[in-house]
Amino acid sequence: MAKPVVKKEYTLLERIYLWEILKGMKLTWGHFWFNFKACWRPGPHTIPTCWQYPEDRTREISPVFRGEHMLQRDDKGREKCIACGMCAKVCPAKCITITKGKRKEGEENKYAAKTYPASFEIDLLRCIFCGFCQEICPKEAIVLGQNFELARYTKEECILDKHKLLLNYQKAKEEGKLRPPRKRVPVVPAPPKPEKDEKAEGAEAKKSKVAAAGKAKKKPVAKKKVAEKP
Amino acid sequence: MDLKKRVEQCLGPENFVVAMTECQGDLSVEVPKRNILDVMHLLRDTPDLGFNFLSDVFGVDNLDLNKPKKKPKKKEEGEGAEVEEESKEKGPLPPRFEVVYLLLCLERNERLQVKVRVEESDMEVDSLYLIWKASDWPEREAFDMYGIRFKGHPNLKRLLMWDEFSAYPLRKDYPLEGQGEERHLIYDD
Amino acid sequence: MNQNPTSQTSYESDNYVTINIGPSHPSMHGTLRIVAVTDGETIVKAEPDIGYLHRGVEKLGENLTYHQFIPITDRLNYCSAIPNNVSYEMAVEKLMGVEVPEKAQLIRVIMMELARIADHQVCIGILGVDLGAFTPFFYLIIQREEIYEIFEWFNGARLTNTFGRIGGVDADLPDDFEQRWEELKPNVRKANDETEKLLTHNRIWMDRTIGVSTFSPEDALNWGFTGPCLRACGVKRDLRIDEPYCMYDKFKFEVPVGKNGDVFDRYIVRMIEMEESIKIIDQAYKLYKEMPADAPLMARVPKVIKPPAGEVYSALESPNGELGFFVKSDGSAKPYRIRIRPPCYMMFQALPELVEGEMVADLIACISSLNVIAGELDR
Amino acid sequence: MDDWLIAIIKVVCIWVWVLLIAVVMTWVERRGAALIQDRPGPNRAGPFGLFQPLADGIKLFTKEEIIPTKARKILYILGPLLFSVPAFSTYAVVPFGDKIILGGKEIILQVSDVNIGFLFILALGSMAVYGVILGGWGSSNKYSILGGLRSTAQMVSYEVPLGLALLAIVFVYGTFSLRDISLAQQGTFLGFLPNWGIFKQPLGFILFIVAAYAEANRVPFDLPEAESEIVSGYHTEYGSMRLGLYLFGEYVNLVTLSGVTVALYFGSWHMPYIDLGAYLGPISWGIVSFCIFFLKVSFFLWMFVWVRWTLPRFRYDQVMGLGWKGLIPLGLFNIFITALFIQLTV
Repeated sequence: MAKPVVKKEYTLLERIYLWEILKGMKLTWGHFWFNFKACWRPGPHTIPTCWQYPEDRTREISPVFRGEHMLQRDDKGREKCIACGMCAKVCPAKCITITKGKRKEGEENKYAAKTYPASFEIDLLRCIFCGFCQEICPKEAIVLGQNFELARYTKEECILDKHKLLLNYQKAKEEGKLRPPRKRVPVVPAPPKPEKDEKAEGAEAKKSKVAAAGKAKKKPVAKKKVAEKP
Repeated sequence: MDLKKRVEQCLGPENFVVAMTECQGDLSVEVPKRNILDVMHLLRDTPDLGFNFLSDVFGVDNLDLNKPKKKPKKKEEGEGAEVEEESKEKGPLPPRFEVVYLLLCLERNERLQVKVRVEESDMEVDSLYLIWKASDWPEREAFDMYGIRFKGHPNLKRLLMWDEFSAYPLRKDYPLEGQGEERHLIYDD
Repeated sequence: MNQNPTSQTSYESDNYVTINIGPSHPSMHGTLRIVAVTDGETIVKAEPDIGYLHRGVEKLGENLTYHQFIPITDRLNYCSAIPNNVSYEMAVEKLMGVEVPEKAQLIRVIMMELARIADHQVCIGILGVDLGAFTPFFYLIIQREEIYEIFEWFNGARLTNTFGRIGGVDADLPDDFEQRWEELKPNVRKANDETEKLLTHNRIWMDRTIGVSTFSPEDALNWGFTGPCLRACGVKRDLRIDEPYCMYDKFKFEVPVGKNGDVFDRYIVRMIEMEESIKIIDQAYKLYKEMPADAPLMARVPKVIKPPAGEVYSALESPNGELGFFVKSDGSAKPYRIRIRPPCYMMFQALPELVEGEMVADLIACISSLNVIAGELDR
Repeated sequence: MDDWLIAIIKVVCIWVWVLLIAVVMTWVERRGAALIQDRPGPNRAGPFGLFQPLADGIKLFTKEEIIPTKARKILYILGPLLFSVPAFSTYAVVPFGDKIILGGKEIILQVSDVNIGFLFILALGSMAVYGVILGGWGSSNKYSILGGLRSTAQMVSYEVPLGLALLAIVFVYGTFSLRDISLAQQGTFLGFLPNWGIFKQPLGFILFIVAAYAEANRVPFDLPEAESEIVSGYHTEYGSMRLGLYLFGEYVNLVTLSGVTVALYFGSWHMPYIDLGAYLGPISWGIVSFCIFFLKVSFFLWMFVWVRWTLPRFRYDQVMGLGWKGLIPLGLFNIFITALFIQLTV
């Protein structure tokens, strides 16, 4: 296969190496001098482009950052999670395992709904932090926090059980790094339905999967069937 | 003149067209396996078609596409039943494997899918390496993943898996977790 | 990947040395392996050997629902994850016949062009590092961090950003996007200028890249080249112009075309494309601001996505070339077959023709100019 | 204090001094590179990372000595020795100051004022090539062999322009001894120019600098250890202190070549226009000349770092092409011009 031969034509300045080399060195000297002056200033974050991470944690993390999970409580201190298992079903990495528990009489102030998760485990080694669980949760119970320091010594520590998740929420609440409530994503309005056929009228799915809360009454029938599947 | 008519006009006379389906704007032509090379030459050389760019070649395994669903749900009880009768009279199931070629005409920016059905018994298809060199690796990958052999391919070896790998992973009957094949490296010292 | 792939050929004569530029090599992008038979410094035969990062993405696709496959597409071309997500989502939307609202398309365009700039920055930075020029890499990578911050403030992840949903986008642009973008734009241009000053007219760089692994347009088309490497060979082909998607026909931008398809032209084409991407983002953001604040971002999509039975191929212009998704569905909630058409897969198969007869140093330069990414290559 | 004692003290002092510069040079290189690339560089070990070379040294000492099974044991061990011993000993002829009178005895700030001066340096320079080729071949790894071959060809073919540039210096100064050349660079010539070698031999200076970069395997000539191509060339298989010897040898080479450049071309211890020797007493002039010489050497050491982080790397055949087709003709032309010039003016 005849390779097209390329004729290299250089200007005189390019042919002698020195001119371009000196221009390049002028540029690197500019950087060097700027940083040389910068690194005499006191304090860790002197060179603007480089954060000395462990000492200087002043970098602002975005409120919607997808970090370590947490189980939220409502304002009356009751656990929001109703163990519906939606997050376990939607998780691509299948790293959430929940066992359901019925709320007894005396525990009204502990759990928000009739059912609550007896055990709620997230395997951080499998989790890919895609945020689907927090997006699909009807009660906005599970939420990804801003903590990204997830290194642990043993595998067992990487399994977040319910206690740790609630602890994370506690810590985030104190540090005030709570995730803002989920903004409702505007959806294309429902097309005007000239004729009333049975399927469209029943499944008036007003919103997409994001806001499951506002579903019409008929919908829970289908949902219960979905939840049963492991 | 819309693409469907032009393709029919070009491939129709030598009855190369087995089936022509249209899905969401993508035209797909099914072609008998034995004259895939002539079809490709025709599609590339006829002036008003001019598909001179092979975008991709890959295999598809239609193992249980034609069989009815195994667990008909309560609500669709009625439909499940009809599907069973319907597939009975259709006679033997169509061939299991499929090789799909994606062609592209650079000037008119039109895309065409050419499909070839391959039975499990005779997994041999002519290789397009002589027409487009772009089919070198995709065909090797189709062989690696499905076991479809390509006659005339210069270097038909496994592409992604290691050479001693015995099974064909992308087939539908190959479990997702794999069958536990290990690779034994042989050090020659 | 057998043990000695060149044993049966005639390269056994004693003055040839078989060098195994193996999967873990300082200048291999990800896990690529090249078995090069060299006569001294010149390469007699170079056989690429891939599959070290094969995770069976397509098999995984057949066992996950449509919605669950989105995070998997992040992991294909991990230098710029957003075009992968959008390409997959467009394929499923085409299959379901869903029309994405305009505002979501604009957000997709903005984010894709930002990802394009980030990808080109990595490619050019690494090309510089492979040819010994270590410094431009840092100037470019610092700007890439700023782009990743925009992604982080958009939906929370920097690299694997699981961008958008089937039918639209899951979040609006961060409210301080304008201020971040106005800060970022001059810095990106400054970093590009500095790289140009350090490299483009430097005779050492020109000697190393001009005329190295040249490729003629006919061969490039024959081998299935797309993207910057095809444009470097002189073929004006850009899916954003030829098959406009996501309102690309509303933006004015040029497509840079090279002359003789060598490493230098690929480098120059990528540098100009970064400049064009900045223009596109400006125009897209202007259109975005004219939209009402509560304009819809998501199309009307059922909760569990079950597209009608059928098969569809949709491609878009990813930073490396034409990235296409072929999605075949049998009506159930799980895709029946997903085939990913990665751009660098086609280019890497042409490596023997690109590099034979050249030197080992040119092999390294050629590979980093093709921007072969193992995640996208092996799927 | 008789002579041999002074000689021993001088040898020990200069050896420790060169090692100290080489150690600090590793820090300067890492810190300089960092500041050029908009990052702070090593700042964890000690203030501004000053103990980083100490940390590297300890690391190199305490690492386990691994000899690969297939390596040819004798060559593998001999390689780093043959590379670092010439590197350490070439500084013997390079001056580091004028002279100092201590307790009535005049001591020349130079280990040994050999009158064949830089012929000695050229000879030892080519000795270092053996270290590289043995190291590359000894560790019997394809990349190392490639690296060893490349560096041999490069070093040999760049000895020639180095020699030609130095030959032109001999024409101008008439002597090989570095001390005499340094003394001759006093005063001014053509009225305003200081009497330095660079103004007498501008083309020779450029030739010398380029060839020096090639000798020291520094970018843009760092083919033998091009990490991206052949995984750091000849010292791929080396581990702890052997690798240390190679790296140290490299940095000591830098110091030596900078010393020679300053001694021949930059008026080693003379200030451009003012002759400080007349004003200062013997002891203080010794120290001042030492400091001036050191400042000039450090400028050239910084030049090595500065150039390294600006330029890309040559390809192998381009290095050879530049050496044989570029520098050697220029060297001959330079000698011709110098000879013509001397013939006309004398």
